[in-house]
Amino acid sequence: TVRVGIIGPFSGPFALQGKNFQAGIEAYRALNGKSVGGNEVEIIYRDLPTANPQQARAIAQELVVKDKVQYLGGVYFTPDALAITPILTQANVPLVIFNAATSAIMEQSPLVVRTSFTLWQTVTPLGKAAIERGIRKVITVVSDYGPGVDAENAFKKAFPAAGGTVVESIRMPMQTNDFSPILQRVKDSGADAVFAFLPSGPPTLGFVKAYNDNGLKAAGIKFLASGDLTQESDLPALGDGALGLVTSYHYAVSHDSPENKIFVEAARKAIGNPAELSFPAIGAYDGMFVISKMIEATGGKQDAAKAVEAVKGLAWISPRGPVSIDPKTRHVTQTIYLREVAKDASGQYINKEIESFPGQTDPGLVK
Amino acid sequence: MSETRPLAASGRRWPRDVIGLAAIALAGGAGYVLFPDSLAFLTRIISIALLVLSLDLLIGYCGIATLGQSALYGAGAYAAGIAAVNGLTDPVALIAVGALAGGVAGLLMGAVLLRAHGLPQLVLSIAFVQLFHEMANKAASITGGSDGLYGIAPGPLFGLFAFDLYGKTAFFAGLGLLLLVFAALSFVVRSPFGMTCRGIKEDPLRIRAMGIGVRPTLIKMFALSGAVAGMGGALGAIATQVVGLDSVSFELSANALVMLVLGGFGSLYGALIGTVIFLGVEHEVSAINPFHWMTLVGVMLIAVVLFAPRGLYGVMTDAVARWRGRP
Amino acid sequence: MQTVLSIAVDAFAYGMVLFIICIGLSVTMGLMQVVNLAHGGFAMIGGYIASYVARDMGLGYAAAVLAAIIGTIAIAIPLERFLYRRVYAQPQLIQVLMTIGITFCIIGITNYIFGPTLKTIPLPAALSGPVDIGFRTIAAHRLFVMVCGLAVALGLWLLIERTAFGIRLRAAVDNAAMTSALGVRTEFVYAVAFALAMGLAAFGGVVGAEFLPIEPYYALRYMVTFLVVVSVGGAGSISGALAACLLLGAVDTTGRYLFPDFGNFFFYLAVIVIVCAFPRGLLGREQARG
Amino acid sequence: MPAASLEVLGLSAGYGPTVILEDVSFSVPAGGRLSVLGRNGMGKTTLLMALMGLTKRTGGEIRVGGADVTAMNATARAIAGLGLVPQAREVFKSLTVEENLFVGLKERPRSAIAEAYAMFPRLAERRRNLGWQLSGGEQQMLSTARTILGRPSVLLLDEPLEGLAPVICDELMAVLTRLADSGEMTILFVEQRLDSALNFAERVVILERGRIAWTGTSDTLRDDHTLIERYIGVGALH
Amino acid sequence: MSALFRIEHLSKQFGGLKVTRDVSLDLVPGDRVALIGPNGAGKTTLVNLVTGQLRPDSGQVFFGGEDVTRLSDVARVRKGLVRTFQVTRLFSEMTPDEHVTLTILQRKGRATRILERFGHDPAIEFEAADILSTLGLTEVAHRPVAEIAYGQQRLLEIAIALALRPRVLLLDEPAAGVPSSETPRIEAALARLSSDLAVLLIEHDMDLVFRFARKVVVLNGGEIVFTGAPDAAAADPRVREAYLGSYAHASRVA
Ligand SMILES: Nc1ncnc2c1ncn2[C@@H]1O[C@H](COP(=O)(O)OP(=O)(O)OP(=O)(O)O)[C@@H](O)[C@H]1O
Ligand SMILES: Nc1ncnc2c1ncn2[C@@H]1O[C@H](COP(=O)(O)OP(=O)(O)OP(=O)(O)O)[C@@H](O)[C@H]1O
Ligand SMILES: [Mg+2]
Ligand SMILES: [Mg+2]
Repeated sequence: TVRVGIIGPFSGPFALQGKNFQAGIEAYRALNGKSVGGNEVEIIYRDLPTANPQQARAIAQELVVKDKVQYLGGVYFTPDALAITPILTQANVPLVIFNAATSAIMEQSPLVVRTSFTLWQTVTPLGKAAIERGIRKVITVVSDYGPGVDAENAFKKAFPAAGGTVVESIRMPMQTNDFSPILQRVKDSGADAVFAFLPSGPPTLGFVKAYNDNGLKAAGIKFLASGDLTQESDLPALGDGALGLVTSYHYAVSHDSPENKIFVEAARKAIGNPAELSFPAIGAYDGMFVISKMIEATGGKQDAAKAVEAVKGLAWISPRGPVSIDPKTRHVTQTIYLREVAKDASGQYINKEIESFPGQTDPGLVK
Repeated sequence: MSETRPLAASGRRWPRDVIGLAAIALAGGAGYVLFPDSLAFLTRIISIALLVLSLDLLIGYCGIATLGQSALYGAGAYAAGIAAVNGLTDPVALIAVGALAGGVAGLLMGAVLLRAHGLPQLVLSIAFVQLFHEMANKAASITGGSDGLYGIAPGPLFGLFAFDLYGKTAFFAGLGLLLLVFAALSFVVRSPFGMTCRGIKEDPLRIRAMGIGVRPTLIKMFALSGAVAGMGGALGAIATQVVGLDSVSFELSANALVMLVLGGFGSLYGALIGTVIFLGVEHEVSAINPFHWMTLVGVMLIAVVLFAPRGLYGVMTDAVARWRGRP
Repeated sequence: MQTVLSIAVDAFAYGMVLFIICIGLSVTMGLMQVVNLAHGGFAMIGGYIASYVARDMGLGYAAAVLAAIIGTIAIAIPLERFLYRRVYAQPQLIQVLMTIGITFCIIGITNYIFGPTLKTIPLPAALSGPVDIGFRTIAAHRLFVMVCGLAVALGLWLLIERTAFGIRLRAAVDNAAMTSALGVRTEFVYAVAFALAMGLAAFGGVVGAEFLPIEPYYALRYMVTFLVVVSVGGAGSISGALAACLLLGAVDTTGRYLFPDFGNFFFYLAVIVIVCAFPRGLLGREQARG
Repeated sequence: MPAASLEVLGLSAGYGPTVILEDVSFSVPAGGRLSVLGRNGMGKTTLLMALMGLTKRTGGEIRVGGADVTAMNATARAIAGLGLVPQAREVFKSLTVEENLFVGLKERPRSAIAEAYAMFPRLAERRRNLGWQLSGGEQQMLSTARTILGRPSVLLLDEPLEGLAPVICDELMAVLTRLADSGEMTILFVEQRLDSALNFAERVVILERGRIAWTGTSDTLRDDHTLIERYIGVGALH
Repeated sequence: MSALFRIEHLSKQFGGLKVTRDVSLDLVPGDRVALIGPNGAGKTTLVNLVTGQLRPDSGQVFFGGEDVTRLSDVARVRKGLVRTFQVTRLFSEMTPDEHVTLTILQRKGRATRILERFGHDPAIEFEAADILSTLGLTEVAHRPVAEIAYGQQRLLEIAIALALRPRVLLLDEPAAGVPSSETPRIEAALARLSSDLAVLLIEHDMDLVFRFARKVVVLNGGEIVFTGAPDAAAADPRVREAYLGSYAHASRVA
């Protein structure tokens, strides 16, 4: 048997995302079987509720030394990934990242592969798309932490490059409960649109509410964001207030393709409550695919370098669309979609894809 | 909390101290033998234990309400981390840097916290740690912000033992540090200074009427506590090679408090026991059921309050006393 | 001028939300001297009940609020009887330990039963949507919260300061043994006060759900905010809590409007300045003499 | 409530594992006055606390007006007619004088508070002040008045004269004598000042290391100097 | 002899209540003064003002010729201005021996040393034992204060004050709660105090007052209404009416 250690937030404030990791993995195993090339694959889940590099290090070390895993996967937060990378070479174990989205992680170890996205990657196409929609002046509002800063920087590079101006940039503290003053300021700034990034979860609700309540929507100020803000599991709570929000992202649960139908059905079964399915599941699903390919290539033997080598350049049709592993950066190259929140035929809120930007690599690494 | 035994029972205490230290060393050794594959975890316990000990100095010995102790831990961690990134690689020097930074942060925190008592003081401590957190987040160019400070590569300990995957070096370095600190603190809490602090805890006005200045004494304790916490943080930074914002967070402070109360405050052993039990249980239970372990930890905390209100160390001493009392 | 007015309105609204969510904690922590860190947990339970009643059962908002209050109290009473009662006289740190334990359990159980997604409480038409108040628009719901906050503040103040129950409660907190020796049924007084506090928690959780959305981690996520606000107000003082909420709400809102990048710096600096200036909390009273 | 008799049979009590009081028995008839004497630390306070239900009883029986109150907690005993003025005063520090008195009222109407002010006019002047602000003697007055307001049928007083000015002592003793004589209260009086204790009560109980060492009339004790020297100390009486 | 200690025009009010009104007083070495007055007259407040627990609204306090009005309470204690508390303030978990030892350490400037063992200095041990035996506390010297009777705690308050070797000693009802049979112990302890020490005693136990004091100061409503010899105080009709009442001993003295 080959053991795979999965580290993710299975409890605590990000339990939903961890649950999606699990759903993605279980969906993969339900559809493709629990063994690869005659090697049974065993998954060991370990909980890491919040960003905590010390704990991440301890868990990773234990998985490697005690549980003898040949592969590490998962990891929701960047610092946790950074705490794990230093041990990979000596442990002879590859790390397949299902989420942690800072570009720089890939540079820390040659044994890291990533199947999720970076904010540079998802946000960059939004610059051009905004111009195409007649938007000239934008104010950016992001949560003040790593991913937020990445999103801001990506937009500030892409939008002017396409011919627009960023009139103002606001970074708001992570623990902001009342967004009314911030959106009032956005309104006062005179921009045509606001570009926003908030981590998925409870605060997005208040933000979108304040967007409506402070009359920005009525005043015709457009709302652009990275797809984190409208993850599918938050949409029912956001309700009608979210209709018409424009986001760019690598995956929508409603993506229309036969591969995705199969995936969504399996993943929904795995997660239990269909409303909880969201983007981390796809990173996990494709991550499992990559790990399977690695196991296949090494015949179940522990050889991290060979395993990583085997997936460089690997291309396949994922439920999110065509993807490949960039041989140079080991980060996933994929299509980024422009979406708008809408209601589908059955009255469910979805991210409706309206435009696609294929073959996006991570611009964050070629800065 | 009151133990009916006089505090500094006169007579010679050092045999007890030696036994205590030996017990800790033995427990450390047992940890090494029994869980050779979890050394990184054991090192984390030691690092946090230093934080909890430092918290005990303030809460258990001086009655200072604080939920901001991780500001001191984080100061040590970041100072050591930044020094390491900038080329200081000797682990012993890094620990010293951590202690120094923690001590300075402790002085600062003391200056702020001693302006109030009780609940308002608790709030000051929260505000203090939150400000530290914000600063670490804002100063991303030197601290790495929310992505964490990485690229810490400590050199070999004493130039001989390199830090490795198995975490052996880090573990033994940590254990040695813990023993040193523990020995020093056992001495300190029974010095006149320690006695004065206990007096302050109970009635500062009385201490003043005895002619002893309360503020200077407490500030001293803050610096000491900061140094201990800072060493814990530095140890964590060296062992993990990454420093995250979590090391200056309210959550870490609150967890440390829970561990301390769990073990029993006002006793150095209580601090250690609380840390080991809490982290150990959390680690084991969350490995068994990564999805719903929180409820079990919650139940454990409630059970401790109901059945061992003086903390686990209190239960142990009671049991020993009863056993001794039996003819 | 417009800006100032606009900020003032936001500040007042946010202050009232803080007040309505925290006031129950001010009762337990300030008056009963129980550091009830599980306060958020009870507010959250109220939110879940309301969400269930309003969304899944389709009953009205008023029914949801009522059900939330009654349901939360029903859950709280056995907890008071078997858990809280044991720690009333214990040191505060022991109370911290137990109530954190309770919080963990509440989080774990709700996560298990309801799952980790956000739950909403649909508002009636009269409360949803923006209202134009001349110089800007504001959510109707915010106006509702302001009114609720003022009503609760007044009612509670009268109860605590002016009624026999209030006096007996304060006496019991001051010195339980002596109070019972004077013939007051302290256990009963405590139970009623606790139920009251939990009812307020539930009410705050429901009414404030538009700001602090209901999800399992609610119980811990806002703990710091609650603790800070209540303590800045001063132990057990209703008017102190109100003042603290309004003041901190104003600082927070102004900071976020004018210097959003440094919003939290202002908030916590203000907390430090206020506490240093009023070491017993805004309206806390001196408690000892030489 | 009119005065009730108090009977104590073989009472033992203590703190935690330590037993302080052992096998204490005595009785006071309704409207009677009994002084409890004894050196420091002999268990007088412990006795009163045990009667009130505030220290752990380890054995024995307590009857008030013939009814067994042994199984009751402090609240129930207070309702059954016991009232204690504790040695440490125990005023509610965060309540005003008036609120302190209110708590002692039991079910009586609020207007009854005036009785307390009549007893100690000083309290009326301080009615809006908080408990902690009061001077030592004022706290003593408040504590005594608060308990008396509840009209206990058996009043337990633990050194109520401590810290009071001599004039006030006189007045308080007069009030207490009147209450007992009019049959309103049975009074158990613990006092360090031998002359006050003897002048007040007709009978005396002396405690020695938690046991009753002597009991008899005040007059007997007053005249028996060897007894006084043995149990209370030299120079106790002038 | 020049005044060791002098209060000039001290005033203090709480809210609208004037608790101390223009009080002036001085003490010379060897003075034995009793401060008496009805409950709430402002005696304890005066002590608090003098020792620095409270700040006066106006007026000054001089000690050894130096104006100490702005000094902190701690600094005043170190200069030798020492008080006891009307309500005992002790550390319930510590033993009497530890209380006294700590106090002596402070006097020697060693109370906050980290690199020293507590209670390992024979000289200090000896001195502590001596003070405790003076007050009859030897038997309970090694029991936590929580377990000793209230009267003994009162005595320990005095023991602590003595361990500070005061130059001016302010005793706030030291005998309250101490049985009359034990007051001789307090008197004996006071009698042993060196004669260049000034003592101000607040007491409601008139026997003790009249045996101890060589001068009586009567405070009423925050004002000094009488200063003079004990006999004269006992005979003064105003003092009798406002304070002494039917006090039997007074008539005997008078
Ligand atoms: N909380 C306690 N724990 C243990 N022992 C105690 C406690 N309180 C009192 N004692 C002990 O009980 C004994 C009796 O104390 P008590 O207070 O009843 O004496 P007392 O006669 O009232 O003395 P006093 O005249 O000083 O008031 C003393 O020896 C004392 O040490
Ligand atoms: N902080 C305060 N606020 C309001 N009033 C106060 C305060 N402190 C003292 N008082 C009042 O001042 C008066 C004097 O108090 P003080 O304690 O000095 O009296 P005292 O002479 O020591 O009386 P006793 O003999 O009863 O101890 C009292 O009436 C008291 O209520
Ligand atoms: Mg007594
Ligand atoms: Mg006084």
